[in-house]
Amino acid sequence: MPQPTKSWVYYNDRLARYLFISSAVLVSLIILCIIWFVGMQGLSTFREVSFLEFFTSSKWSPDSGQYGALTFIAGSIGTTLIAILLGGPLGLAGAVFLAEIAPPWVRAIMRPATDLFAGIPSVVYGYVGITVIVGFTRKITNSSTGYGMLAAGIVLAIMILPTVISLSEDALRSLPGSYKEASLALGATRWQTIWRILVPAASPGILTAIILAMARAIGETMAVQMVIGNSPRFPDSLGSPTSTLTSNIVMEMGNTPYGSTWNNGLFMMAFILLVIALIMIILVRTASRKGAVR
Amino acid sequence: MKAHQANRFASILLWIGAIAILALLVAFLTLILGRGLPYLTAEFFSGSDGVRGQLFNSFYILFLSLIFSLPIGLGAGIYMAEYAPQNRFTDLIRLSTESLASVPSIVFGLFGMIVFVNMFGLGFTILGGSATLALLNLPILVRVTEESLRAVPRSYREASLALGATMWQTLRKVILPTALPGLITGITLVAGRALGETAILIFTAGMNVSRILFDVNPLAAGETLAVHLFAVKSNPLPGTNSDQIADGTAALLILMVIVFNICLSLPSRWLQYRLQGKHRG
Amino acid sequence: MDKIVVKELDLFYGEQQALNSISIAMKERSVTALIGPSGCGKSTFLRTLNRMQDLTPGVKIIGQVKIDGQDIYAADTDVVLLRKKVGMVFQHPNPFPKSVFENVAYGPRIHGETDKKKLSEIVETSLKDAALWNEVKDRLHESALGLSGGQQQRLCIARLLAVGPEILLMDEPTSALDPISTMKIEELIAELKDKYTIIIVTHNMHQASRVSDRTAFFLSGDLIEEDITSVLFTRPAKKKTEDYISGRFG
Amino acid sequence: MDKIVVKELDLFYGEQQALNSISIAMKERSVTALIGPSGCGKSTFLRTLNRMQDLTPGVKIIGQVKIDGQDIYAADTDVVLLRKKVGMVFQHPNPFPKSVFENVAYGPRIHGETDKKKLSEIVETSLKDAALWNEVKDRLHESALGLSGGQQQRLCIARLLAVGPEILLMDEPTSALDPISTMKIEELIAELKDKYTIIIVTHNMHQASRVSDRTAFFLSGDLIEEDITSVLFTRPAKKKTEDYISGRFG
Amino acid sequence: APTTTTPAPSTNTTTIDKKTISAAGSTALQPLVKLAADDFMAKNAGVQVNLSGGGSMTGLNNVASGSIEIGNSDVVSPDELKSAGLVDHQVCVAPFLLIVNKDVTVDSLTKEQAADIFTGKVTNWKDVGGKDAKISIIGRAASSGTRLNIEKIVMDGKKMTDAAAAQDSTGNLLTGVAQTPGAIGYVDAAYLKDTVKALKFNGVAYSPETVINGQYPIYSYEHMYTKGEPTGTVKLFLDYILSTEFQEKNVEKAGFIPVSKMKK
Ligand SMILES: Nc1ncnc2c1ncn2[C@@H]1O[C@H](COP(=O)(O)OP(=O)(O)OP(=O)(O)O)[C@@H](O)[C@H]1O
Ligand SMILES: Nc1ncnc2c1ncn2[C@@H]1O[C@H](COP(=O)(O)OP(=O)(O)OP(=O)(O)O)[C@@H](O)[C@H]1O
Ligand SMILES: [Mg+2]
Ligand SMILES: [Mg+2]
Ligand SMILES: O=P([O-])([O-])[O-]
Repeated sequence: MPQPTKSWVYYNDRLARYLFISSAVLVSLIILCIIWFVGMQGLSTFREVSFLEFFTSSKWSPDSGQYGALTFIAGSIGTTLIAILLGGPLGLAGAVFLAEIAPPWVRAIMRPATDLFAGIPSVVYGYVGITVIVGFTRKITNSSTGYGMLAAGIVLAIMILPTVISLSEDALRSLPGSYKEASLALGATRWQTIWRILVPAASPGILTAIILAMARAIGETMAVQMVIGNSPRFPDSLGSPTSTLTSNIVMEMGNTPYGSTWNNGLFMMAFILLVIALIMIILVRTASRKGAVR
Repeated sequence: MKAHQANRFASILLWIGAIAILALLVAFLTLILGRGLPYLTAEFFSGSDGVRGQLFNSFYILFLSLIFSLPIGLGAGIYMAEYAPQNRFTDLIRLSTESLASVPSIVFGLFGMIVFVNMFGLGFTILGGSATLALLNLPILVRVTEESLRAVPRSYREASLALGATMWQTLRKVILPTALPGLITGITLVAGRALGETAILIFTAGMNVSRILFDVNPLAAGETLAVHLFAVKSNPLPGTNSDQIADGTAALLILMVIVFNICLSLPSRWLQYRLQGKHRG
Repeated sequence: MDKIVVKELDLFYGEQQALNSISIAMKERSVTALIGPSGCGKSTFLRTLNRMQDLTPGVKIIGQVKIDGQDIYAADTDVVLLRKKVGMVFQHPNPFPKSVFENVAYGPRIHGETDKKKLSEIVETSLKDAALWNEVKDRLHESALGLSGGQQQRLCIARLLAVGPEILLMDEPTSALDPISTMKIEELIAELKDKYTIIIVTHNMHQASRVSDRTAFFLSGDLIEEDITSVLFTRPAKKKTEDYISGRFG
Repeated sequence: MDKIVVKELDLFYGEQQALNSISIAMKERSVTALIGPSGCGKSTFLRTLNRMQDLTPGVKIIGQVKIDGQDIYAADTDVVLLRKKVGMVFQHPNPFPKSVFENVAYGPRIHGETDKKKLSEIVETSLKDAALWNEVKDRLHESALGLSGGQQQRLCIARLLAVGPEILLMDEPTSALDPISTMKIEELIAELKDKYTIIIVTHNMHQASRVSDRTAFFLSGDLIEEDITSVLFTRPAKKKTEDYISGRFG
Repeated sequence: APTTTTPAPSTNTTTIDKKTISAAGSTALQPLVKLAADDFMAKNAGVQVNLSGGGSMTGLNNVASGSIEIGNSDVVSPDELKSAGLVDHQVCVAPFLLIVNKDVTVDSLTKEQAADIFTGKVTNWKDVGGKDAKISIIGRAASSGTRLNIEKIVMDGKKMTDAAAAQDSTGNLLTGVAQTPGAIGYVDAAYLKDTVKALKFNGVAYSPETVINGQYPIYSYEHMYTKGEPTGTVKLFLDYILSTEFQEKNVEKAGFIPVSKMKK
């Protein structure tokens, strides 16, 4: 057998390694860049606006110099919570169903079908929201328009389904089969096994799914903007107009001069979103680390 | 017995939940396709307000964004799965990919607008849009790559290395081919999401298309189907049948995603079948 | 008295037959060892006795398994009750990711016991019966995953005893354990046989001869021979058995 | 001549020591069997000989391993060349998801062979040497995953032979196989020992006595005793060895 | 301050220099610019006019930064952007309409009534002569040019109530008003659809004539900004929009009013 030119093989190996490392580093650089740019632009708001006002006032009226963003922060958190309360249990039920109950052929249909939810453009969700869901929320909240957190929450609940379902199902599936066997062998029913053993054992993964779904919900823009009502104030009810960080950014970004305090305030909102996303990631990591220790 | 009843009850509930989820999807699909399919005529594509330009842009921007993000995403994913030692450095990289994955797309949009549109002076172009879209793809690609590589049995790696192969040879000849079906599925997901992306592209690729049919100039205007849908919905220009265009575009988008899923899942199934050999499912 | 009677049991994984017309009977309060080379069907057989095999998709079972005179494959069998009566210990210790206490209390809980005091009693008795009490009594509320392999396996036995089974199925319960843990489990089996009917799969012929009253030798899905342990190991009736126990293969 | 000389080898997994000062030498063209209870460090030791252990994160190795007089843990060692020279067969057959031909041709290819004709020759010779040629010659281009377990294991051996190693490490190569496949592999080992230095880990003491020239007994990370196989099995020097081979534990 | 050029007669020295020019900004003005672009491209083969919405400020921001050639705006450029050297071209007048859901029985509002509704003082249709039904305001974003004009003209500079729901675009606003019982909103006249009902203002229905003769006051001038004085293709395009031919033939057809017709 011919002796390979050792250096060549080695050279390739090393080159590939460096390429991979640099790609990985590049990914880190990108996120740092994003934080830097959005952060710098956003933080310059505080040259003219007090930190305290921005975070504690709910008066957003930039043309009269009032820059309180509390409404938007609360709106984002509120809609996200509604979305999780509605979509979380349904998604988890779907995941348990897929992992433990569905006959193989049902799973073969349902799993890719739920992925389709993720492929529907957000504008379409928003459109269905305006034409169907807002009418529904107008009725049940007995408000005059129906635009508001409930409508946005429902739309988001549907949008996060694929995330919750697929990640939770993966978590359930990655459990060792021995848990299920052990429980069934003790005479537990299938439901007892699911509820007392499998779901708790998969809880770090399920938690990860929920948190990532929240990240998705809080960052969603177009669909929310179409059904939230976009009024910059605390709502009287779940069915009256308010705003979220994202919806307010798209609403006003196109109509404010770049570099103005108003515009910077919008970047600051984007920066808050970024920070929330980062916090969520840290939560995910602690959740999964806690899972690993057990 | 109580346990039995609870079991039965829970099973029924779970079935109902699953059916509800599917029913929701079916409702969405029938609503959108029902409204839009009738408008998908030749005129819809090539008429004076036709969407063939947007259709082309959708795929062109997707293609370019994958060209930008695939090498980096694959590279970083491979690094994380195969090389990364457990240390601060890789922790940092892992943290950044995960963070990147949870960045709201509007933030990408704004970032792209500052950097590509304004700082680099690209304006609202296909290039600016696809570069920003690449940022959205990147973390998903890293994650998908890492996961599919990790799913390759350790034994393949060991077997190859024990034969005196270098890591790169092992990757190229054994691990990547074995992981290919998973990679393809992952890329399908990425592509599906990118095709429907709106918020990013509004701020970076703009809202109109080149007059030239199939304009491959990356500096041409880059409105995609999803953005077009947004644009006609929000600005129903008088004198156009904007409602029909919107409904048709929504249906077309859904069709594209479905076709995309099917088209890309077939080769990956076939590959899987071939890799596993006839004698195993 | 015969506790378990199996008659002409065939089992198929899809097309492939894994058990060929097995007939065997096991006495109450006795230990039966199942031996045979890897893949001969020992685990498969064991898992038909508490219908764990039902969980494997595509399995077809023909024939009869009677426990206390009742056909467990009859249509009206309550599988959950059956599994409560016929407990199982697995090759790899598989405690739940819960505390030691919760692991043992799990069975009684799912079978409806809610009284805290009673639960504590059951947990204590079971852990004592499984010869684990002294080692864990101070860490009942720590995670069971922190125990050593041998302790985990005894915990699994305790967890089993807590639901009050009559039959114990053990699938290579010591193959993943160190010598000392193995010895402890073997001693435990010797004690438990006064109360329970035990069937144990083992790869280790010495273990079979140490712990069992009777031994059954499987080969490629057939039950070749079944006899009093000392007889089977010293004067096997079949040439194949002799080849196997003399180590000519396997 | 001593092909492999190990001197005072310590190995740590993180904090935990898995090998304690192992010293042993293996002759060229001989078969050495490593026996001992589960977890005693047999696999760990074997994997230090071709530096596969390097792949496990957090492993620390102290001591010396010399092959052909060269310290393989020296800084200038070419690990890739080392692994080419010291081949390894694993417990579970692990063919690549490629055709039979491509599996065997893999090694020569990565080492630079591109000539189609030469490759075919190497594949044929290797398959013949691994006693598999007749069974697969008509299905060279079908997926290797379609072969039976025993065939897969021989394919892995063929794949190994194709790169022209001098030493073969085998980690329980037959433990996942049926009796007939096991016999074939044992016969193969007997043939291969004319050309190669072989080290085999086995749980089956009969197998050890059938195939090996010398046997080493490990217990909890210590090399207890190493001797000519027949001597070790009939007149072991140490009490622990005797206890183990007489089946008192393990 | 940005200088306002009067429609200049095209000079023959100007020639096509760029093959592609881009305009973006106001959604109100977009229908008109689209018409002009279509005609202009038909006349000058090989020239491409890219057109985007995005809002008035998007247009101004991007023309100031040089990413596009023309910024369309409903409003006069703010001070922040003056240093960029923006030059204003007033191209037409855009009228606005008050619109309501079709179930609203009221047909006309006085300026005071409209102002009371939009400031949130009046919240029931019966207070302005309709049936007993809640009023739902669906307006535009706080930064929209259309909204600024309504606040200026109808409400004498008072602010729209916060309780109003807002949509970022005319299309979504139209959908909202059409779907919500008792809803009121406002759009550029060009976008009026028959899914909603247009109200008379002070008893006057909108028509180009009522705007020109001063009876219908809700309108504003539309601007197209360039960075520095326009040259080449950009100038040709602006000249075309301001040409008598285009102003007379197309501007009214598109729902706008030619600048030249306004009585100064
Ligand atoms: N789920 C399954 N599907 C298909 N075949 C199976 C399945 N489980 C086991 N088999 C096959 O049935 C036969 C008997 O397997 P079984 O696990 O009962 O053997 P065993 O005697 O317990 O072996 P070991 O000692 O390795 O545990 C084997 O040939 C095995 O490959
Ligand atoms: N990657 C690892 N990290 C930490 N500890 C390990 C690792 N691999 C093995 N060990 C430990 O090292 C010891 C020796 O393991 P090894 O796999 O070498 O045993 P073995 O003799 O091959 O056993 P078996 O017969 O079960 O294969 C065991 O206690 C094992 O738990
Ligand atoms: Mg078994
Ligand atoms: Mg081992
Ligand atoms: O025309 P506007 O979008 O600025 O209202």
